Amino acid sequence: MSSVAPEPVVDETVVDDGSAHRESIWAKTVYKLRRDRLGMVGLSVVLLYFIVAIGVWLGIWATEWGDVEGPKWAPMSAEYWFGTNIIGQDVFARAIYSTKTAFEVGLVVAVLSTIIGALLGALAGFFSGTWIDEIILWLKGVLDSIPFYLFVAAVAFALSGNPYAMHIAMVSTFWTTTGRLVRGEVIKLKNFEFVEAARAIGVPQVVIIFRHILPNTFHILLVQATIVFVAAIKSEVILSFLGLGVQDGVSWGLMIAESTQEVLAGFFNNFVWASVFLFGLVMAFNMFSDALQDALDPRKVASE
Amino acid sequence: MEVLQYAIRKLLGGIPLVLGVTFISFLLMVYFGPDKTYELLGKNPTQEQIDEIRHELGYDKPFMVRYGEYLKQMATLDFGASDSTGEPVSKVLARTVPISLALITPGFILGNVLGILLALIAAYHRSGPIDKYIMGFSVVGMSISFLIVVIAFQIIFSSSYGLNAFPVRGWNVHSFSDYLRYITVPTLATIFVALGYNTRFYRAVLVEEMTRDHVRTAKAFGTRPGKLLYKNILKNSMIPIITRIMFSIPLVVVSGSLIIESYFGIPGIGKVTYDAITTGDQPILKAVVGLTAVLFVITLLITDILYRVVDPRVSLK
Amino acid sequence: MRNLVWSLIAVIAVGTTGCGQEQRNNGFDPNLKVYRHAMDQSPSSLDPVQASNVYANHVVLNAYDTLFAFKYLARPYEVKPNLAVDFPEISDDLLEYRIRIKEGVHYIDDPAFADGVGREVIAEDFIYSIKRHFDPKMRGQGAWLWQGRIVGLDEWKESGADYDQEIEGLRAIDRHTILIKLIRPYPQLIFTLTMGYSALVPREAVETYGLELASRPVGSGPFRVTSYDTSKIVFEKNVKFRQEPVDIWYEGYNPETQGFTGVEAIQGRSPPFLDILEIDFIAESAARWNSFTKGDEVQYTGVPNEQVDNILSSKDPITPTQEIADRYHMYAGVEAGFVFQAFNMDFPEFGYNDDPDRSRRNKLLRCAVIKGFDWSKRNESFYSGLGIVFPGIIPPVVPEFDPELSRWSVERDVEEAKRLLAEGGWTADNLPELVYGTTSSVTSRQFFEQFRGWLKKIGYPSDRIKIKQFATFGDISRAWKNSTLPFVAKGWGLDFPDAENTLQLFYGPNGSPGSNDANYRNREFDELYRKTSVMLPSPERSKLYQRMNKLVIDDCVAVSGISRTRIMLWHKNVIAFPDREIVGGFFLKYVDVEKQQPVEGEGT
Amino acid sequence: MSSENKTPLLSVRNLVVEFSTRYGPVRAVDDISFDVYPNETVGIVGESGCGKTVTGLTLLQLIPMPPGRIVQGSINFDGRDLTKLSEKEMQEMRGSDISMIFQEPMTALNPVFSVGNQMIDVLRRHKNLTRRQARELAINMLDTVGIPAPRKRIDEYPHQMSGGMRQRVMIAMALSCGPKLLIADEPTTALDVTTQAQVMEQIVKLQDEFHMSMILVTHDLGVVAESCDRAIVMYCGNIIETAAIDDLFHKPQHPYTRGLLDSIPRIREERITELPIIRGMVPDLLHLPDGCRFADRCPRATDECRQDKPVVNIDPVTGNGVACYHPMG
Repeated sequence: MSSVAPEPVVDETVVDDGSAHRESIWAKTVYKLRRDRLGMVGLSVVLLYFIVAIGVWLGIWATEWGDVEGPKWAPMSAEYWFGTNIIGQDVFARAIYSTKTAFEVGLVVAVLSTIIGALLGALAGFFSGTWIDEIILWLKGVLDSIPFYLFVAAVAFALSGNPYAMHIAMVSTFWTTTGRLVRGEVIKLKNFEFVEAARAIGVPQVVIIFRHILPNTFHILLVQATIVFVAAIKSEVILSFLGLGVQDGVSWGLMIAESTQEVLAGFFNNFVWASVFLFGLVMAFNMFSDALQDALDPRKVASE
Repeated sequence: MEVLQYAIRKLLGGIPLVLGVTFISFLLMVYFGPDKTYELLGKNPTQEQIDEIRHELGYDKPFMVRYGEYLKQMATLDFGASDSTGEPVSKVLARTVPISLALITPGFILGNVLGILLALIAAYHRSGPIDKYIMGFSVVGMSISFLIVVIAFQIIFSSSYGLNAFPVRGWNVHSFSDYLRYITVPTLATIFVALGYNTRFYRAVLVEEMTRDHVRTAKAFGTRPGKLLYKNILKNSMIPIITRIMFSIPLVVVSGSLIIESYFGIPGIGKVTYDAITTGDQPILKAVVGLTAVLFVITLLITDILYRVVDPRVSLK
Repeated sequence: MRNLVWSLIAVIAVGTTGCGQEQRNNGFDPNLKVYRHAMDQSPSSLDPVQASNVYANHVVLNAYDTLFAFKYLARPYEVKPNLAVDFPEISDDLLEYRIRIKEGVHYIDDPAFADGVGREVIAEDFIYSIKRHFDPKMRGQGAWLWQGRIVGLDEWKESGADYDQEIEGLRAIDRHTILIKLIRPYPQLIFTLTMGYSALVPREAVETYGLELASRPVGSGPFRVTSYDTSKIVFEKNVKFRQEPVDIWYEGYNPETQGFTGVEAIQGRSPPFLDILEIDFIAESAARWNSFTKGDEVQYTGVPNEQVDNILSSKDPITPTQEIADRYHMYAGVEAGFVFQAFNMDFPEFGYNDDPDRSRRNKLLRCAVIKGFDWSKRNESFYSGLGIVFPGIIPPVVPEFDPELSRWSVERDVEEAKRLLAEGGWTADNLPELVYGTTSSVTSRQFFEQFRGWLKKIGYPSDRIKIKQFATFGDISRAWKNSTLPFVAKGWGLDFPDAENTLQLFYGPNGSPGSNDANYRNREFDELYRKTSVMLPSPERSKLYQRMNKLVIDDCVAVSGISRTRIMLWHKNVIAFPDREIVGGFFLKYVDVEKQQPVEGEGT
Repeated sequence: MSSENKTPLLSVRNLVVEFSTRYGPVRAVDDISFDVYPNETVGIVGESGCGKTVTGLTLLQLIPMPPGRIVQGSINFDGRDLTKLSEKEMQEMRGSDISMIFQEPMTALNPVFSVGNQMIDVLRRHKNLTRRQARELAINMLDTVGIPAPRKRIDEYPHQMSGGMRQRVMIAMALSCGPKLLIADEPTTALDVTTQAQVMEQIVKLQDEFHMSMILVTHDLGVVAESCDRAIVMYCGNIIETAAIDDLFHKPQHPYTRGLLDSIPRIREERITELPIIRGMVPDLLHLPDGCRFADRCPRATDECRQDKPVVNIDPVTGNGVACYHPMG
């Protein structure tokens, strides 16, 4: 009886597999991001840190972080910008060098846990309700129910002396959140027409998952990776304090761990500078991550 | 009856989880964990003495036998005595768990309650300056490492360089005022850090709920904003809130207080467990990890039942 | 909602008033004499058979009795009878010891005894307590002290450790007389009988509590334990403790150096003087320092390194600042122990090699590392420059220490080190990878980084020096005992003031898993060790000790070493002369506090 | 229709609603004016995004502020200017004088409270009733809107009801305080076709019974044809045509209205030819043309259309009007 006027406007929230359309979402995201002032400040600071890290990695600066020829606990001066620590190492060089460590930890953990989370999440979601899903959910449940620091400590001890024990432990616990989000998204996506269409014309399941479904969860992965990055460098601090952190080299966490004995003697250089560097990066990353979430959240696009 | 049946089903369903947790923990913490042998040795040991101690500690038994023993201990809840102090594990737990609970409960509750309050305020003033201040504070709180806060707070509140108003460390509690003195600084630190995350999370939950159609409906029928917040929105947000709170409980009980306990020298379960890891005190580890897993399953169950209480759409199937 | 806000306000209000209240006497009855001691670690166990470190020893010696003890105030240290009536009667061949113990000494009351009343301490308790170390079920750690020394003891263990089976060399002749027969002379025996390991434990308690004895002592010492956990232990006075008035002159009192402590006040009184003794285990030095300076918490602390510069106005002589002197008593003493590093000679890359030329080059490499090591800098960084750097492995605290020894091995000389490397044909390309094993503590890491920094200066590439972290002390011990680390960095606390205790660290037959982690094997050294091990202290023995020391130095085995100077501070109302290692736990029973607690900051 | 002698119940004048976005302000409703007379049903039609829903929400001041903002204009309701009322006064007004029902019966009701609870809240908010009285009244209302066994259903939760039932509950809630004006925003869109007709019928019936005016916001011209007295067509935030329902359907003046009508499929026609569609896209609200907003899509557009925006001229006799320089015959 009733007749409906056509709706010629393309609904933005419908996800289809047209890559042109996906591009437009990304273009939009970049556009939105560039207008988010706090987000851009965050991103610039992160990039600045990243350049510093690259410089360390290339051996351009902070190469003298391990030298021990300075005086003990020198105050800030033209020679030692941030003073020196107990064994005469330059706190400035160490704070700078730690930027590399932070990115190493953050990137390794963020990338690996995102990959694992994406794969397992996608598998669980695609095969939701089957034994594959059950097993992955079980694994996730198990890993989530072991207290984090105990788990990391246990992994560190089990892999005694392995320099990547901390990374392994973090990756094995951090993927679960990503996995859960991806699983949910995949369950939603797999009922979309483009997936059913692909299935109908006999595209293999693996191809469906990797070519058609996973790319559409990319916005989740990106946001989640930034969150994991922050979580990883923050955890590193605690783990280093507990003696489970970075093994060779130096990190802000190790500097803060060193400082716990110094601060009450009035030597604040390690504590203050490591804290400032750490806070700066985490804060910037949080700001960037927030902006990214804002830019990628279609609901927010609609409401603003 | 329905709930009871559900509870039994759910608890049985939790068995694979408990098995998984115990197995992985056993593998990591016990089988590949630190070796107690060399701490129990005298200064100039012979190979024979080493073997004797390994035998005493049961290290020479095959893996599955040891895991089997563990499961048996889980079933009977009898974990024997600590390898370090010889104190029965049950006594250790009975001594330390209440301390940990007493230590973290105030911070945990206040952290969440204040978080929800701030989130309500921020959500109410959404996009306004108050919201921006609160969220700015929350991002700052999220960006400061817990360790930094703990160190700084101890200097500020407890040391003779600062206010010198609270005990630096320890746990010498004879009265309620002692208790307050000892928990104040740890609680403040916990709240400070938790608040950032909690406020942000709860605000997101509330704001999401505020954009729902039924909220607009309620507004369209003249519901006052206050009532809207605490009746409609809060109750609708209970599922994520409950989830967050409930799931932190098992972890908070054990590891949440680890840093606090070791820095403030409070003999709670977190410190004891951590010490057990670093010294390879396996009976304690087995008990803590196993019981945490069981606690998790129970938490899952209670959480589900709570869901049912706050949301009629959830069915206990 | 409103209720909630109110309850919050209430909590805060109560909290503030709670803080405002003056907390005196740490929550104990203000009429009691309470002393709060601090240690930087918790004891591994309270069971004497497991009293393996100074922390456990401190606690065990206050809950249990030993036959002998160290004099409270005598420096250098001197042994005195404790539970024993007198020094042992020793046969001429130095093989038979007869020791009488005091009569009428009782254990504390405990449910483990019939009727719950502590029974008398008898000779048989000592026999039983030593036997426990040889019973694998007890997880004892002190067997090495008496292994191969006492007639029949090892055989007793072999035949199944049956306590009812008598041992020829370890018997109670009567209720209060002990007979020990040695296989060969053991001059250090009397020292071992001062150690917590040898404390007398009643069999009833062991059989009642089993492993739990490790957390609830039943002894006859000056105090009894009322509570114990990982953060502190609380003792109360053992009211049944034997009345023995103190003679401070017999204890070695020196008014010149010890007069400031006020220990004269205890002259003629019977210890223990405290009603409550609390020992807090505070691992973080910052927290310990905070607690100490607060005034109403712990009353004693070893000064953390990072505070030393703040509290001293001069380092030589060690003088406190006026502010510290006004508030606290201070004493600085050299530790009974030392810190050193050693190469593991079993590694062909650094130690013994089948190829004699490589062996020669290895020695040059080791010597170069020793010359590259900057002990004075290490001393300055971590020990505030107060430690005593000495060459070799005989530390200053023992009588055999030779202050005249050449300091070549502890003086950094980068050019000399480079020359040694060049002489050995070592270049940046062919230097072997050196794995430095360490625990994960901050200081251990800094030791490593400092070491690596110094070696970089002599041309040892930093990427060739690797850190290997061990999470626990047990794990690194395992690596040492299994000889899997080429380079060992450790500290050694002396069990008694006799260089034998450190020389045994390099005795060939003690190689891994024994205490010779360096796996040093030198025929001359081993022969001298065997020879001196049955000698009573004498100038001749000292000379032989010094010869052994020279052998270790000349072979460039160890980078050694430093003895730390411990600065101790205690509140002015505490009457005590603290000691950390040798007298250790024995001093606590002599501690007294002035009844009136001074208000913080006023001093006395 | 016959509006000559009466004063309008609602009179909207020059209303402009703006939303601030990161990319600049967006005018969702741009200078619209219209009247609603007592007992009259006015349809507001247009494509999604044309501002019709925002118009409905603005009347109750339910748009989120910020980012939304009433830039200018007045909303006179029953002698008071709603834009000048305080938030408190506005709250009193909502649900009692003016009610609104929403498109999504699935989500518009709170899922965690029983329908009775929600209805009682509304009743007690605006009327001085005890809980028991309110409950009785709610049951009566449920009965009135045609819910069987209301005494039982009142304790059910929304998810236990069908879509039609839920929408009836919604209507019952909306009418329970006897409003003078009902704003119905796509009340039947989310329902299946048979239910749609029933619900719509119910609304029209109740409107008579309760002597209300109604604004029906919809994109469904069929619904408008069946239940409205007058219709307002909106495009890109502007009113482009307003006319009595018969005039609109038989003699559409604006090319856009014409386009809309043409694209309705006529089921009875024998040969279904391809539906005519309106060419082009709705312009981006951020980058509106200076002239007529439909000009780019309009077959009749001239340079004049592109330069100056036409305004609605209301014929004082018919009350019809169109914003077009080249209206269709």
